[in-house]
Amino acid sequence: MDIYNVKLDAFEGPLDLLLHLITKAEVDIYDIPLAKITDQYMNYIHTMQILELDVASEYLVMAATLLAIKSKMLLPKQEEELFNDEHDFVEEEDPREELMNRLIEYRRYKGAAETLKEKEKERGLIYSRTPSDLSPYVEEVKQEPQKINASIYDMIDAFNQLLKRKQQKIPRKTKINREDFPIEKRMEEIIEQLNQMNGKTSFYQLFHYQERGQLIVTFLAVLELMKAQKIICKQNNNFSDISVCRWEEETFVK
Amino acid sequence: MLNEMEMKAIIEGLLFISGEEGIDEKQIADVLEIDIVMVKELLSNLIEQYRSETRGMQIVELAGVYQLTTKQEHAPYFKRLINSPNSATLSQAALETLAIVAYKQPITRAEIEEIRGVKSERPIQSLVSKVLVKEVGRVEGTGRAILYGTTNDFLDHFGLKSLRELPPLPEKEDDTALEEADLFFQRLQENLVEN
Amino acid sequence: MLNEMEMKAIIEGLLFISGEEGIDEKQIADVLEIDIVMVKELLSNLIEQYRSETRGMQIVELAGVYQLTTKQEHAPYFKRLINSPNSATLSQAALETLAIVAYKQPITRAEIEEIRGVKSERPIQSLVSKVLVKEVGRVEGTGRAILYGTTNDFLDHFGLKSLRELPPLPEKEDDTALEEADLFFQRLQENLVEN
Repeated sequence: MDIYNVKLDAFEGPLDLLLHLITKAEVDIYDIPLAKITDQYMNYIHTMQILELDVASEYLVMAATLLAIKSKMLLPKQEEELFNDEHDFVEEEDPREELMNRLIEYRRYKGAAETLKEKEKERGLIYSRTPSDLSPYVEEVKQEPQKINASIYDMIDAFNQLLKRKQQKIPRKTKINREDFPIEKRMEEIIEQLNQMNGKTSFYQLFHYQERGQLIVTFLAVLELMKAQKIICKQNNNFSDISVCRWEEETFVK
Repeated sequence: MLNEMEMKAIIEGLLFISGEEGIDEKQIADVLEIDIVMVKELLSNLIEQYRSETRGMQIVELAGVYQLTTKQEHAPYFKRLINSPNSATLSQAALETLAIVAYKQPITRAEIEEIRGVKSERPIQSLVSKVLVKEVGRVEGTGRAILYGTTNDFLDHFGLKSLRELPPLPEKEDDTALEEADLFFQRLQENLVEN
Repeated sequence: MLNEMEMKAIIEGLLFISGEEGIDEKQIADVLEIDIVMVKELLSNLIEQYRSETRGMQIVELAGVYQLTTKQEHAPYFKRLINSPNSATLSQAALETLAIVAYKQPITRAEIEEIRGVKSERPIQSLVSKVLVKEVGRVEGTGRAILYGTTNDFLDHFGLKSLRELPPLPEKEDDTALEEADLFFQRLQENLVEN
């Protein structure tokens, strides 16, 4: 297979990657075709290594686990049945069960994270104001130490609010620059650029912007588009230029 | 004695000066020297009034306190003037970690990592530094691992009144069937032992 | 095109989020994409409306900048709020100032004000009167500005044995994503150059 599907940091760990592979293959999480999924998983790890990305140890542990389960499932059933004859009631344990349970559990929280993200977005649409400085109303007579209703976290919290406030100061015109270059817009531009170039362009050509911030936005836009399966990145061999293509069925037929 | 109109005006002023810190019913009651029932009534009255008029602000309940905020539908206009407060939204790693903490608190780092399947020190640190998560205690015994829980800022960040308002965690699907089978077996065994 | 009611609501929201800095006619005109004459009319209309109703806030104009503020006559209630045993006795301003003093001591008032971006005489006084902060020395040279530091009462109150036990301060922003992107770029470019 000479198409390397560059996914990079689009995954939050081995469980996330496995879930992605399972969803993409449209298979039942309760009956995972382990040979197929393991192959795809190994292929991904391989790609990461080709791109010289650090493959976190968790990914390698999972690779080992998958291979172990795969080999266990290949064990001839009949031999086992011979021994199990007298224990008819003992149900054969599926070697995939533990992994399956972890995936299901992880999927629940991933779902919850999605919901939180939605809520975060909605909340981001309403603005409040910095509390007024109430100190003019403090009566400055008390000299005795007194009981104070504040913990150290309240103090840190207050400092945090200060940082936030500084970040969202009303901009003096020039500050708007960053807003002019949102990821969504860049994603559209990339698709547009691909359409103009018959669906294929060089990865490097996407980065004709000079400024660091713009480079990063472009890079993040490419990641987002790959995650959304709008584009695919191909690299024919190590260190050769990566080409970026529109995600189309024929991409795979070739 | 103040009349209702005046009391509502003072509540409005209190909401205004409290800004994003918000103010709770008890504080309002103390300031106006009236009882909580009355505060509740005045507040819901004021909230209704804000709703029925074409206003630039609304009163919302967040993290157990009342806050005066702008309206969602006006966001496009404010975006032209101010950097969005939540423009620095949370990373996927932070969101996953936060979801686990929110539903399973109090919880240790090791337990979070078991569910996510990856090291989670960085997202936890980032959540702590954003005051969305905090240390709420220690596990007893050796090691005394830190237990994490969510903060009031967490509720505010996601527009929640309280933890009870968290949307239900997605179901494990077929779980009910399994549980029922388990329950059946358990009963069966109990019966067998009894006899 | 927005109608007058809606435009006034948006102006109200703009005044609200602009806080103490206020907002000028030009900024409002830019946001609503209308001319200054119209802005002036809408503003005087809104000011009149605020005046005629019993409200907790008023709109004041100072040198062409409009600001939403509380009313003078409500000051006694704000005093009660801050002195009520139930409310967080330390205001946001005081807590911020305390955090800055705790982590950056010894520090002068001017340095605190530079970090906070606002005058801080009052919160410092309030902290001194609560014996959480005290004068710990003077800057050498002309002016001999007062240096502030925290007191033993401060440690007692927050349950700290020493200043070294203060938890780490929140970071400015989560730069992880950016850092990772940078790293990726660096590698990519190294690879491309090699060939």
